[in-house]
Amino acid sequence: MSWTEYWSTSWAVWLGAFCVLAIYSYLFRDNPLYRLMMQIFIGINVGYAVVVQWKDILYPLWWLPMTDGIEALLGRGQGSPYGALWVLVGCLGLLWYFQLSRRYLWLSRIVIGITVGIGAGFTFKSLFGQNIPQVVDSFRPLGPSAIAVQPRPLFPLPASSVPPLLDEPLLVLAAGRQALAVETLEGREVWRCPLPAEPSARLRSTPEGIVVPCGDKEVLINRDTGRGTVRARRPVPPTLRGQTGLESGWQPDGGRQDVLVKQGVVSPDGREILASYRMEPSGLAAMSVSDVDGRTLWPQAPPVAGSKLFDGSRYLLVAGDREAFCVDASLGTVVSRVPLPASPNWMAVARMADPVHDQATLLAAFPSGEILGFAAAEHRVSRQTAGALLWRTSLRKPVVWLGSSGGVLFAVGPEGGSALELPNVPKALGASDYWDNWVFVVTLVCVMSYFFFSFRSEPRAVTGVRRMGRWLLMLGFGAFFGNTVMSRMSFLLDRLMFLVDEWIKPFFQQLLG
Amino acid sequence: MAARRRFIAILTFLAGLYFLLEFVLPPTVPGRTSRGIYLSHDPTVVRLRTGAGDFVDVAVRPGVELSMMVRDPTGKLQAKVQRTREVSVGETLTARTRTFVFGGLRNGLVVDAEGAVAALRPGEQLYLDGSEETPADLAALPIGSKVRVEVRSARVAEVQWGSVTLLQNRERATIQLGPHVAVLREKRKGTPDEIEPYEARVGDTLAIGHTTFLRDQRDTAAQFNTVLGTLALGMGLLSLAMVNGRKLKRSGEDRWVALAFFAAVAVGVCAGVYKYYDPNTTERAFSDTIVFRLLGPVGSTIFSLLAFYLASAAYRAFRIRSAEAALMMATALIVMLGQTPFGMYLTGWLGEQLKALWLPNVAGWILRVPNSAVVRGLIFGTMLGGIGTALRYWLNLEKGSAMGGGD
Amino acid sequence: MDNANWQVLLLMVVFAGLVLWKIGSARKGRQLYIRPIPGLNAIEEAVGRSAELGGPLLFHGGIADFTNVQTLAAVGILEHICKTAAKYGNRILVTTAMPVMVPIWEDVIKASFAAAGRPELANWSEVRFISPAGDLTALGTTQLLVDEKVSSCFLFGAYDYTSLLYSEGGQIAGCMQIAGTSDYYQIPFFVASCDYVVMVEELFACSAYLTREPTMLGSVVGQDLGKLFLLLLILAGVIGATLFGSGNPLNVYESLLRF
Amino acid sequence: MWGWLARLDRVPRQTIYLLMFVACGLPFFLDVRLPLYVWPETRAVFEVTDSTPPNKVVLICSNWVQGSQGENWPQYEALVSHLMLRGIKFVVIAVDSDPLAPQFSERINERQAAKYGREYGKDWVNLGMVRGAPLIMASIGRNIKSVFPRDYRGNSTNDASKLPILQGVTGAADFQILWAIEYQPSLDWMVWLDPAGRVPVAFGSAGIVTTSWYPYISSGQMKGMMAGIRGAAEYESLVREKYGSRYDQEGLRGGRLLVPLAFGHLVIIAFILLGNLGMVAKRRAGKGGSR
Repeated sequence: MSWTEYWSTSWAVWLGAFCVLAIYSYLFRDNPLYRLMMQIFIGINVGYAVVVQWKDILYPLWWLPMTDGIEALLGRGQGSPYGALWVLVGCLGLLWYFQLSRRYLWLSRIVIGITVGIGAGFTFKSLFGQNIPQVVDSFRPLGPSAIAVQPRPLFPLPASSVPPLLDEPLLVLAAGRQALAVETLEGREVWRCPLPAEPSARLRSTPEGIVVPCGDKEVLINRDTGRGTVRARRPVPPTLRGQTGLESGWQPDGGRQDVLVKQGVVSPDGREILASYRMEPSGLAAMSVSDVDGRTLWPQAPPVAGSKLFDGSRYLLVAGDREAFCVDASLGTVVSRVPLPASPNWMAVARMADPVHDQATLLAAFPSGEILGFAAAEHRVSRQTAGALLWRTSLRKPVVWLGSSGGVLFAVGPEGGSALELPNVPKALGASDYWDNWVFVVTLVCVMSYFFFSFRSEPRAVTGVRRMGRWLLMLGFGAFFGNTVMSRMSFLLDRLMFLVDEWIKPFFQQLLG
Repeated sequence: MAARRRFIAILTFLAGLYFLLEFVLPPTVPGRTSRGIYLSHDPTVVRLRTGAGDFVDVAVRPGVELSMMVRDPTGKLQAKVQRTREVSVGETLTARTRTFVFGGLRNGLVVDAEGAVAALRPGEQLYLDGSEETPADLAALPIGSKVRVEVRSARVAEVQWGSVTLLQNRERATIQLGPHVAVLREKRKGTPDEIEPYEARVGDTLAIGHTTFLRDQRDTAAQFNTVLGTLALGMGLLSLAMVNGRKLKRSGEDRWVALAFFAAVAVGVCAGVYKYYDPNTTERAFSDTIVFRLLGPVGSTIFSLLAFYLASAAYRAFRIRSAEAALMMATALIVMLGQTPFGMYLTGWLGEQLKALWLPNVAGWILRVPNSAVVRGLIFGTMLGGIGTALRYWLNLEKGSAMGGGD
Repeated sequence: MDNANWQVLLLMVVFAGLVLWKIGSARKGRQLYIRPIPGLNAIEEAVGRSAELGGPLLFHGGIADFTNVQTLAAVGILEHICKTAAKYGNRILVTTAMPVMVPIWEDVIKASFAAAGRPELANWSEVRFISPAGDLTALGTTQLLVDEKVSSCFLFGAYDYTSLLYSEGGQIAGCMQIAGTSDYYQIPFFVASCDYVVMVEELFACSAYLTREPTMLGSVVGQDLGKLFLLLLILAGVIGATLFGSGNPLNVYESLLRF
Repeated sequence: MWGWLARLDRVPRQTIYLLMFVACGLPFFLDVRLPLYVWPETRAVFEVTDSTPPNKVVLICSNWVQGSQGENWPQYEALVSHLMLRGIKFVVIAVDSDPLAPQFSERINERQAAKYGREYGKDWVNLGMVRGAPLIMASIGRNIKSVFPRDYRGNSTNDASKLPILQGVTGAADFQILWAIEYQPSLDWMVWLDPAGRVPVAFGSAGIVTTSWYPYISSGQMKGMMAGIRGAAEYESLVREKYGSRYDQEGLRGGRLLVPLAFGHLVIIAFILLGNLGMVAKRRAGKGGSR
């Protein structure tokens, strides 16, 4: 490379290196070159910033709306005439400059007052919004709790002798000679519809409406108005949507509980398919229904035993008399296995409303009305192992069906039911966690106590706590300092790297050939 | 004097009041809000007058979108979707009345993919989805493409607001919609969502009421604050000009420095102006050179001075003069050593059983547990201090001499 | 959080109510106590030292504008410094990177010197806008310390990473420095390079301590009560979480505040 | 002896600066590499990234520009060199950042691609920048192609011939991990990108802000992070440990910067200790003198 070529490409590097060294020269001693460079940088920055502030802030946010508004006021253009009000803001802005006048100084205080007021008003929202979650997170348990976590009852639900239909925001139940829809926020009734006979099988949803099977007839109910029409019972096609929302599984032959059809299962090649699952003596078999040849879905049958199949969105639940399994519906792997006191009436998988704590909980309801909650899979946030018992509760009434949405559990039986708020999955804490919590809480209390200013006389203990607080503050400041060093130094290294790699090395290469 | 002071105090109070109310008040006027279970609704119908003088009635349903041309923050005109309640008579709008999949032409009529006739009313035009400006040419339109029907630059002639029927205490009640009447869908947790009436499903719990205007004006309030603050820019410039102008009058080194300053301002202004030129022009290249080769490196270099300052400050300050200082120093040393390979050289021999005592792990624990508790304690203190200070200034309780306190 | 719910509203009413109640009782003449804040007694010393050496004082009110409360707190401190300076006849320089703060600081200086009976000092004090860039302003300010032979330097308000550029620059220039901020990440750097540091919340108690003005005293006492309330709330929450388990609906404190 | 040591009490600051300059500058001319302890946060994210199956992609949100390149550049390059080496497919986006951010990331992508012979559109794609967090994050999790109809080079994201990498990629289920690399990444990623929590989140951030990430790592919301230059160096050493000489570390910044970083730390630590020694010595000397 000739020197001319070298200079034509590297003049900017030399300029940059010169600036860097000029600033570093100040570290050695204050010098005129540094002063001059500093004024130049400040000058360039000011000039640049003025243009940018006009172009990026004042022009689009003030000038354009104002001129558009005036145009609209005069009947031209298509902006909003209210934009002309920005003229007043301009006038208000001019008041700043009365600071230069002795006589009309007070006029500038108008705009200062407004600015101060906005600043103060703004503070409330930002302070509370940022800090309340911090307060809640400080409620740390200092030891294992004596009382187990439980779902909280929200409101009662009417009875349903058959599994109802959860179609947010409605829950449709059927018992005796009527079907009833309640909304899911507070459980208030929306409509009711008479039935020709007792409902005989699970309610289902079709594109035309809600279908309630009643013996050899069925009633088609308009979802929005609650008006029903009686018609002869039709066979259920395998592609039928069982439930909207989380559940999509369907027992095709009504009563049989060892066969389940599920829509939207992800096949190994990534497509969504309709799959049929069947308990066989050899184990659980899964078939793809939509494929013509009815391929088996899984490479091998999972080692599970049981007599009932339930749908658990991504999972498939297999229940036996003493044990239940949670199987990944797409892969056929056993995710968890839980012990049961008896054969369950119904099982489901619930998810929480809070996205951060959205962990799958396996629910099982028993004829006695008892409901158990297990960790369906390993929980990342709460560190619960797969299959751990999380909580238990009892309705003291038989339960025929469970469903959930948004962190609320709906449990329904022939003698009525209940909506329960599901608890967040409790954290599995070890001894070291409790020790950390002790340190945390003590530190927090001490530091907060240090900043009491107005208590004239205080007990010795408080003085001790305060002194402790000051010590802990120093510990914190030390940690800040130590943690900052790396960050700060990396900028120095970045600059040194520039000097070495882009300036010195290429220059010497050029010099020495 | 007292009257002026009171006037300024009232303005201060009002300026803060907006932000406080915006936070505290719910989005609709309490007491004038109806709450109930959604059953059905009667849609809003907007009557538009097109440029050609035709009238088109648009019922607001799914797929219908009303938009208005407004300036975006960069100053360009852009279509902004409007809520139905924001529409007012006399405005100029673009209305998308429906979208469908083009199925072809039959007997000169447009049909959709299902074969139903999707006739165009006067003033309506067909646009290909994705294209912005020109109406689609029906003859050249490929079958199966998604199209939208729009009325452009139409003036709102009349609005029939429609109504919503709710179930309140087991009785049906019809709530009239209107301008500035918001429909909110309640959720189990958190602030209700504002929705268009057609988005409600039977069973949803709705709250319908007049808006408090506050939330709608949030962007304007922020804009007001920004503009007002930026208009003071001139005060800064005057201050700079005065200081450097004074230097200019003096002789010697100062004059040259001041001259260099003014020259640099001129260069900066050019760089700023050229910033908005197209790439690949000489002017833009000049601006980029100034910004990326000069201002950027200088900023990084100033930042990197901190590393040196940090070293000298640490050397001076971290002396074991007291137990407190010793604690601060020890923590800083542990964290610093934990960050570098030396931490393991010093403690690696402790073995796996005492892993918790390895310096990087100790440093991690300090950062995770006690340090985060300290930070939280400080945050809470700051919050209360902030509330007190803000209250004093907002209510003008401050008896200091500034802020209109004295003259 | 978009709009306050009733829990937040209640907390707001409690915190604001305590402050206003105490301000009210202080204005009625009740004597209130505030413990000494170490850094602040040094202000008089710093101003006196500056008067001896004959240079002006420099005040920097932080990097933020009025949407940050720390700037509001800094105003009270500048007033006090002005009044102290009026006694010794010092002039004051203020630097800022915020054009919007130029008229405000000017106003504070003018009003405070006028209130202290030395309006002429305001004329040769000045507010300097240095550059809209924070780092250049920091270097420009330290340059000013040398040029104007400033011997005492006050840094109060909100600070970011530039804090050390100000304080170490002042140290190099040989100034006596008093700093205060509630941006806790910057305090270690101030501790390392300033003579006195007003830490975190002390910044908000400063004006009260300095002026002994009943409104401010009352406000600080009210804040203390609020803090006590918050401390008790947290302790109750900790006890609740320990007894009933974290995340349990029986833990009323937690479920009350979670939204 | 004490008298001489007492001079350490007042070392001129220029001396400290000079030593710092030398300690940080010298290692650039030497080829020193230090073994290092890998923090668990870095190891966790390396393992997740390394085990990306062929049908998934790594999503990188690269929001850094010149301002924080000191730390984010090494991090980004360490990550990208690993992905290119392994042939893991990745998608680079920028959300609410400086408009120049895609330019910075693309420069590095191209350099590393040339090294390992990877191809744009097949092995990686740069989708440019969008604004509108946090809602846009949720949209990215649902369907990334609807948020980015075109890539940074102007190709349609639905065009399978130009961008085959995006063919099977729709939303959260197709991402192995989200890397957010910038000075201070937004916590919103954890909540919004994938509310079901299937996509692990990893941050590459400035060392100073890492203090605030620890609670999220212990709660499991975040898989791990790269903390400053140290994190980048650890990541590089993990790749080297696994792939040995196939990994070309030429031009990578993390391992290279770690050495001067460590020496810089050492200078600060040494001066803190010397200062204390000097103080003690001065006190002793003072006492001796007064007697």
